Amino acid sequence: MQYEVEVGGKLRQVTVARATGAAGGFAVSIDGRTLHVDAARIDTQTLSLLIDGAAPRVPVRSYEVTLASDAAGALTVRVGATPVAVTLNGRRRWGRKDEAGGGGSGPRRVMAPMPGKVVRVLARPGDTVTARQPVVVVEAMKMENELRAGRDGVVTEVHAREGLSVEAGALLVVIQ
Amino acid sequence: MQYEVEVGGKLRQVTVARATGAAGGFAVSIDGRTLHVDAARIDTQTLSLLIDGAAPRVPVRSYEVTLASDAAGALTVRVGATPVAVTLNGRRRWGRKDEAGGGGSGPRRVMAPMPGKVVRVLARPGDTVTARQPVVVVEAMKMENELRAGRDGVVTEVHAREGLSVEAGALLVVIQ
Amino acid sequence: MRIIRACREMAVSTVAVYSECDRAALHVRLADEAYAIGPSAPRESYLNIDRLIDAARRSGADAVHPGYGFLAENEDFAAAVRDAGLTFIGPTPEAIETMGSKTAARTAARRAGVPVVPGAETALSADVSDQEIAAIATSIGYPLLVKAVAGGGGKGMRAVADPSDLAAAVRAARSEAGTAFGDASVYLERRLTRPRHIEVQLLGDLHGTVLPFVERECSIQRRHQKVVEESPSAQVTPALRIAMTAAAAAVARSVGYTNAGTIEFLLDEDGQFYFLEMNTRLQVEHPITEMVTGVDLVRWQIRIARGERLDLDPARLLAPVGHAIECRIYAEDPDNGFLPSPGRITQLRVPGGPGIRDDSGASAGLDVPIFYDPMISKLIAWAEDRPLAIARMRRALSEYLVTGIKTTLPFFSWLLDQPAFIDGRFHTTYLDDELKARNGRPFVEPSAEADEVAAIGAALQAAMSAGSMTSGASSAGPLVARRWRAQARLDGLR
Amino acid sequence: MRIIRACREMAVSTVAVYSECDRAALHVRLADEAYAIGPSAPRESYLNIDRLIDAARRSGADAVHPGYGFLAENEDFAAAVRDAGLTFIGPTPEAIETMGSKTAARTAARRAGVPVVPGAETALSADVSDQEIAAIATSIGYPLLVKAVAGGGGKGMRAVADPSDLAAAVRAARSEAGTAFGDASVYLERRLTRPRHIEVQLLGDLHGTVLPFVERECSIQRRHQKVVEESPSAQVTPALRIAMTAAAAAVARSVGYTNAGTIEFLLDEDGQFYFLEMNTRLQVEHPITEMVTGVDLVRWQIRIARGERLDLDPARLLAPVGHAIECRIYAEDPDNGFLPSPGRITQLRVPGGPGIRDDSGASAGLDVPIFYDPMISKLIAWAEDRPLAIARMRRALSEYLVTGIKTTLPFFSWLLDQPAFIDGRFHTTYLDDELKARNGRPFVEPSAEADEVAAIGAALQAAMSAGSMTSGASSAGPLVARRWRAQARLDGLR
Repeated sequence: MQYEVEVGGKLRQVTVARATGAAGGFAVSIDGRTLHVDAARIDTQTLSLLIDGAAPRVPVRSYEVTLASDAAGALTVRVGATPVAVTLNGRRRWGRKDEAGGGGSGPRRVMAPMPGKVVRVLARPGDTVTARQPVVVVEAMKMENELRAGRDGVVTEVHAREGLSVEAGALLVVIQ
Repeated sequence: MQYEVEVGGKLRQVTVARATGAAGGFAVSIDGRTLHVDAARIDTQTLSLLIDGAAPRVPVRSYEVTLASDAAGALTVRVGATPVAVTLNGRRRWGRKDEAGGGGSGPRRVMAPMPGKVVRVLARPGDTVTARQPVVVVEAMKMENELRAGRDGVVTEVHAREGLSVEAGALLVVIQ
Repeated sequence: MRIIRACREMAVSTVAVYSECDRAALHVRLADEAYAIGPSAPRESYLNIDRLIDAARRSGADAVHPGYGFLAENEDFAAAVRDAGLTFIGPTPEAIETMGSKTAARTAARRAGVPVVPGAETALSADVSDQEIAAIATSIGYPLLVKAVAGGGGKGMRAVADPSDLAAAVRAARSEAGTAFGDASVYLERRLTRPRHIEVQLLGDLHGTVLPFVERECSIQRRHQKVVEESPSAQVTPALRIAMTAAAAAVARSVGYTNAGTIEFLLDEDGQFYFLEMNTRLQVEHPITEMVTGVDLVRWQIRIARGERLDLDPARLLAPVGHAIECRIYAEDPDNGFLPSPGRITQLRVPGGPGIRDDSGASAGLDVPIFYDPMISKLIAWAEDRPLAIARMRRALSEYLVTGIKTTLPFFSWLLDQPAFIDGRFHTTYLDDELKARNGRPFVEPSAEADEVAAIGAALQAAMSAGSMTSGASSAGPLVARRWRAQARLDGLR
Repeated sequence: MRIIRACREMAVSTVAVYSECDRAALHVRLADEAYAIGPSAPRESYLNIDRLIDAARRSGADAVHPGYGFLAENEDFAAAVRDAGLTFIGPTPEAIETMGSKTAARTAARRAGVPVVPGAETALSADVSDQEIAAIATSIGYPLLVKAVAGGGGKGMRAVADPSDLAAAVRAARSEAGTAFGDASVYLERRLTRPRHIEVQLLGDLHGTVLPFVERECSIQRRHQKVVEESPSAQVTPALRIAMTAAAAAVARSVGYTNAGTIEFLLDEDGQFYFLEMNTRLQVEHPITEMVTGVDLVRWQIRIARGERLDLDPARLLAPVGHAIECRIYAEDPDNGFLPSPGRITQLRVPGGPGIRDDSGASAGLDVPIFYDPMISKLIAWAEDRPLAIARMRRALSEYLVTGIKTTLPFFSWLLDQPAFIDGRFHTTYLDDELKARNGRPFVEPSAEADEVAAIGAALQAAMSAGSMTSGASSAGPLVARRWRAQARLDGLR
């Protein structure tokens, strides 16, 4: 099977084929290079990977990877302790483009991460914003929390109003 | 819903009805006595129960119960740290009688708990055996392990042969 | 949890109270009895004295441990417990009242001959005019802090460098203090430059004995909230330790303090220390003191409340064995301005092995509530010295696995690699300055290797799950999640 | 795991080897590199020296840590590692060879002036006749033990009370020793009545320094296998401690011993101690020594192998701080003759909090292999004294949750309540005698309360799951299991 995996802003082509022989053996080619990977399922979210450079003197590296998708459907792959954001657009169109970011550099939607009250709206439709620029301030747990733009772009929708009480996951701002 | 629960050799009648109001609230009657139980699901196997004697000065006891069925289908309910063997024969015939022991006092089948080699067979068809009496000796991990009868009864089948290599779960002896 | 564990070890049976959203919390599941005390909002449950007392009465409890937060420092609650004929496992209402008021506490400290941060001794009630306040401010000198008289934890606090900002800062502090503590009065205090936050743990019994413990270093703070604590402090010399602990004990004795409490000091760059405030309760960071002294503080809280005598060797409490560090792991997204990240913990693997202690209230399948301080774990590492303790904490952080929510674990991995932290060169604003300088730069910047492995892992997970798809699977959620569900049927419950 | 953790803390990268059935074990998942070395059967993997050396060469490793079992005490392996130009993290092949042979070790001990258990100094190779053996036996006196010269852990050992049983016992011991260690030779030893097993941990550097540690009490054994260890021993007086540790160090020095090792003694009822044997490796029970001395033994193994000098304060190693207890948690069914209970761990909740250390190799979703020692965790409790350590261990056991397999947790809960254990009145056969007397009586006898709650829980689980049944669910396994699967789709992966 072939997959398009977006990671670190780059789009990688990954092909996976079961290797003959060992139960968990796969021939994995990524951007042209082919590796032998032994994959053991630890649980529904966790795989243990042994990646063999398949060259003399190249060690067999061991990695534990854990995959989790958050409420918004964004995918995080933990490599050991390091979380890596990933979008998977395989033949069968993995993930939901509009939420998972598609070919862009970050999520288009700014959503309330927790229930709270909108205390300030810092962006108006048509504004040009840059990634990590604060666009809405929501108060929760007596702390004011700045919600930042997930990407560079232009604000197309603003659903937040000052004083508005919002639920977790409520759509506040859309950036194109 | 009504269930017949066999525990500690006794058969208990348990009726469960959703209580109006609180989300996790149930009216549970066991052998005639009715209790108010607040049940919160912790995960697929674990429930947190708050059992209210529903009488003045009777405390609300908190228990964490974990349910697990082993390979043979026998059910174990952990009440806190205490494992309790349980058979559940509800309206829809929970569990498989022949394996779970039905109305008897223990499993009828003596099975190999792990792969190994039969080194001694201590019971012949027709023998009368008492619960916990050794019936087969299996060697595994260089240790000899005695397999005991799960209940009083008469040996009806003996599938174990000395020197025989057996897989985990292999049926060795049946006691009626 | 910490308290239930101590009780179990003493064969004392435990009663928990819970609000709606804490129904599934570990303290409820592992207590012997549990009582609902109302909705999730603190004001209607954990801050509702009547409901708490009712629950205690209903259960026929003998004593009440107030925990770390909520009413732990509320004299009315302590009094209500006492009036209900129960034992309050903590100081007397009188002691809580005196030391709970920052201004009264400062007075007590000065009377005990302990230096306090220069500032106004009188609370500025709502009716004091801006002019009067400005005059007081000038007499103290800038930069200064506007602080709420009640409560703590940085709420109702504002820093003022320029006189023109004073009036606004006071207004802001008053309103914040009003909502947070129901008491809008504030006071002014000189702001020391680059001070360290050093605190001294105390135990006092009912027979007049007060014993201080080796200090805790709590200068690593974000927005005035402690995130990392250590004991001992790399900055405190034996001589300074003797001086600070003696001063702390003197203040506590002067108010007849009993049970567990902590005196907080600011230590300036010249090694001069000033009384800051007292916490009249057990603190979140108490485990590091337990690790380096071997004393079980919660056990002693209970023994003291029973009237037992403190028979600990005072010298031992001031001679730390090795070094301990605590990281407060929060359900926050460090790469998104430390926003709370509530949700359900799908997986939890807690580190173990030598020198590691995890005081966790979380468990897999648990929903992290959004109503309270979203701390999911206190991770403590002990080792023979500070460098080894840091190395051990790094190792433990690398083993810690939490999925389903974002946590501050990556932030701690970053912090423990900072030269300033490793060298012990920091002060109470070090972290805020650093974070500002980073301007939201992510704490984890995956290596090219990690990126490649992640891509391979994602593709393999998809490929391996594909086989086990069934038409019956729910159609909610993105496809990849559905595949894991399908897989769950096969693996999840074997 | 223990070793990987130490390496991580020292920033040493790690290479694991694994046999087929260990593919998913934690040590493989958390190492930096991992190499398959063959099928599950030890003889074809973990006992195959060539494959191990190949893996080490392939990885370009500098050093090899042999772990606790398998080839850890095999001089040929140590030599092969050395010949391959790698560092063996352990003693020299020569020391392993000398102390690995029980008879040679006894000779070494006697030369060092340390009393040994009365017995025959010569190994009885297969060709010695029954008559000769009977003669030797009479000279030693009954009751006696037939012991394999190689290996240990109770394998190839038989007790003989009556001369008429001798020949059979020797045959049995020889065949067992043959299969277990590939060396059928045995020897005879007097069997002391009700002795205690007391052992002394040692570290020796490459510069001639050998340091002994406070003793470990390992008398709680089942079929000659240690199940509970403590340090210090309730039975050992300071004077006896000095004598035993000095004797242990003398034996080690006499054979130029380096790195970590343990000298085992038998302590008879009159307080007389006898050299039993030496373990030329790190032992499973080493953590309790670490807990009461604060020394990281694995770290020192690596430092010693690097040629560093032991710069520890000898006095500190003999002055334990508090008391530590270790329980070896096995995947065995204590209520069914401690039969191995392999299978998949579906849930794992490890205890935490003050004084608790869990050195676990298990994790949820892991299959416990049936080929090796089925130990899933070493649970260690530390506290200020023995009664508190016992109370803390009880608390930890009550928090420990393992589902999917049977474990010895209920057995430990029972043991820690036995008056004989609490009073420290036990010896090496205490446990076997107790178990015999119980004749299979279950360790947990649920109270009427537990029975009732279990019934309610089972009914509620069924009732709550019923709602979420779907026609699409798999038809394998009993219905109740299917319902949980259905539930998994709803809860499992949120």
